[in-house]
Amino acid sequence: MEYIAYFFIVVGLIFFLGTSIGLLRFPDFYTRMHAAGKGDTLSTVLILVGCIFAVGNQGDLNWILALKILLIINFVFIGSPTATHAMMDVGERAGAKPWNKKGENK
Amino acid sequence: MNSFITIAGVTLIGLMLLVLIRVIKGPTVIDRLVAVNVIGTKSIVLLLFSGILFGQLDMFVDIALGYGLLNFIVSIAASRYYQHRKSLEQKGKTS
Amino acid sequence: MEDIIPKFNYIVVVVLMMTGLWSMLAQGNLIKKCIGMAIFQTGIILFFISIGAKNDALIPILTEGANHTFDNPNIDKVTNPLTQILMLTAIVVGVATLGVGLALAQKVYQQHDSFDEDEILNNQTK
Amino acid sequence: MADLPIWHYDTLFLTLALLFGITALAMQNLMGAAIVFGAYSFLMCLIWTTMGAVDVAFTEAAVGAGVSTVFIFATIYNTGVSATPNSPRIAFKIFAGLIAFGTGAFLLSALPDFPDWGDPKSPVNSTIAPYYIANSITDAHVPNIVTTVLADYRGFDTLLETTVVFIACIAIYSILRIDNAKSKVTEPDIITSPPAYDPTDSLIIRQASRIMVPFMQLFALYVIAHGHYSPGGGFQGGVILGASIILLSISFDLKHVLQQWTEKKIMILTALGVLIYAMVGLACILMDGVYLDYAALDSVLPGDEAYARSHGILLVEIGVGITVMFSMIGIYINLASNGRFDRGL
Repeated sequence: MEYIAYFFIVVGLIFFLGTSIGLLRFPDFYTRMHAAGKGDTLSTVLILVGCIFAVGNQGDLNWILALKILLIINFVFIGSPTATHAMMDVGERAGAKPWNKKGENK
Repeated sequence: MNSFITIAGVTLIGLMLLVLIRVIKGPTVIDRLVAVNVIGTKSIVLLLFSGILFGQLDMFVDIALGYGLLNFIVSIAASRYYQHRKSLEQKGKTS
Repeated sequence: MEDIIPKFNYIVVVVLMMTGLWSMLAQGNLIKKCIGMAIFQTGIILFFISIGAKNDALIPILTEGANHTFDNPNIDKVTNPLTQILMLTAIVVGVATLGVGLALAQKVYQQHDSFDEDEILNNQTK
Repeated sequence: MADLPIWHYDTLFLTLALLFGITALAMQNLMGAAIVFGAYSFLMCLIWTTMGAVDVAFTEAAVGAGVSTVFIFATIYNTGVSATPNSPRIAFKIFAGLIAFGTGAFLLSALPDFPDWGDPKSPVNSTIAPYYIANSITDAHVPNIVTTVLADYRGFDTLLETTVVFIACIAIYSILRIDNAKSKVTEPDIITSPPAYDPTDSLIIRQASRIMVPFMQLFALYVIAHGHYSPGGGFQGGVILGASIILLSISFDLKHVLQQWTEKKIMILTALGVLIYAMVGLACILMDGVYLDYAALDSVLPGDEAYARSHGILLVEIGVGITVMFSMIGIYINLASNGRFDRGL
């Protein structure tokens, strides 16, 4: 049971590493949004699944806690993409220019 | 288990520092908004981690649930703001 | 250094409070002043919470197990609840007063078409 | 916190929070400053958690994520200033910096007299607090000591704090509220005033908030009712309820919300919460007790005296929740519609 928790948390951390590097290195707003929207949601969900297994003791899950964490996962899964969608909408309306290969980001 | 969670938490904070750089640097407001949204989502995870470290996760999970519910209000409010204002980098007054 | 590390919290408190105070004094913009006020307030809350914290203590919700029983808690292992309730109400009152500050700022903007203190002063002397 | 002394883990968060606070103040763009202030609030919530103050962390989470940043957005929206002009007041800024630095140095000069961080024998931890910790269960059957102290041992304190929130709400009404018919102030410079259902509005945001709002309200009721056994209570639940209505009015339209919650209803309900709180106290006097001593309600409420205290705390928390919820809604509507109650963010 513990090893399942380790596995999920480590995979989640790897995805979050990707997210933060993407957020830092990508050249324009839309690509950053791509990194943040996908990697962030996925890594959060993975780490939360890891937490479900981390709190069970000796091969037995704590069911109420597991249910609550599943609820959190559900809400993150609804809320985070909605927020990303809203921000993308804003970027498009406000006229953030996409990056092109000549490096003209303005 | 506890030492693993501690290491994972410290790693998470370290990665959040990278996001913080984007918050400080970000050329437009929306870049900052994206980064702050990421930090908010990761706060849920850190809350659960500190619950595991305290050994009383059943008390901490409610706070994380509240965060999960409320976290996207700020993004939506900002999006509505720009939907009505339609400009990213306003200099000076708009009136 | 040995003296500073056990008292690091007080240093952070003072730095936060003084950042807020400087912002309230020096920033010309009224919304910045409101944010400065909120930061000053978090400094004070941090002071109260950190003097109530105890080493290796559990949260102030009693449970069976850990290192105390339900009816007879180990007092040194439970965080001080008193400072926490003072600050719990202070946060909600703080957001209400932040609202009052922002409302005043809006009213000032309606009258003077500006948030900046200098411009408001110029408008008045005209 | 395992076998670590407190400060090993917290110094990281404290330093981060300091960075965020300074960044928020250094930001030129006001929207940016508000957003960074939101992130600062997230970190503060984490700091309260690592210090063991779960109820405070819950309040900060609800307030920081739900309302305070939205208030600042609403003000910026109504005033239309999104960037600060550079004001050339260098001399004055340096002077203010000197004042702040001097005050800070003065405060820090008292540093050696303070007890160490996390000392269980420090003065604040050894006067009245041990009594609260030792007697909460026998007096009121409430495991969450914070709830007991909040609503029972220090009930007067909370009554007056609730009144302060109520008064702040009234103050905002008296500052901003404009009667549309009699208004002489010219229209503010809202560039586009969207109709009730803007076709360019996103369907996704609306559907998502339609799904989320009932869960938020259910969760808030759970928080108020379950505050005796887990972190929570009237303040947190009230803020979450208020935030759910604010979410509705952001994702749909302010008009949509005002059809159900008219101004009159909001005002009456704001006062009703404080009234419930005060009336519970009066009922205690009528039952031959002291003001806000819920043990006097023994004969009306089920259970023995300790359970009467527990139920009395629940009644009081409901009053607090109602006041806080409608104060938040009233403040938001005033700020967002500039006191006109017609349209907003």
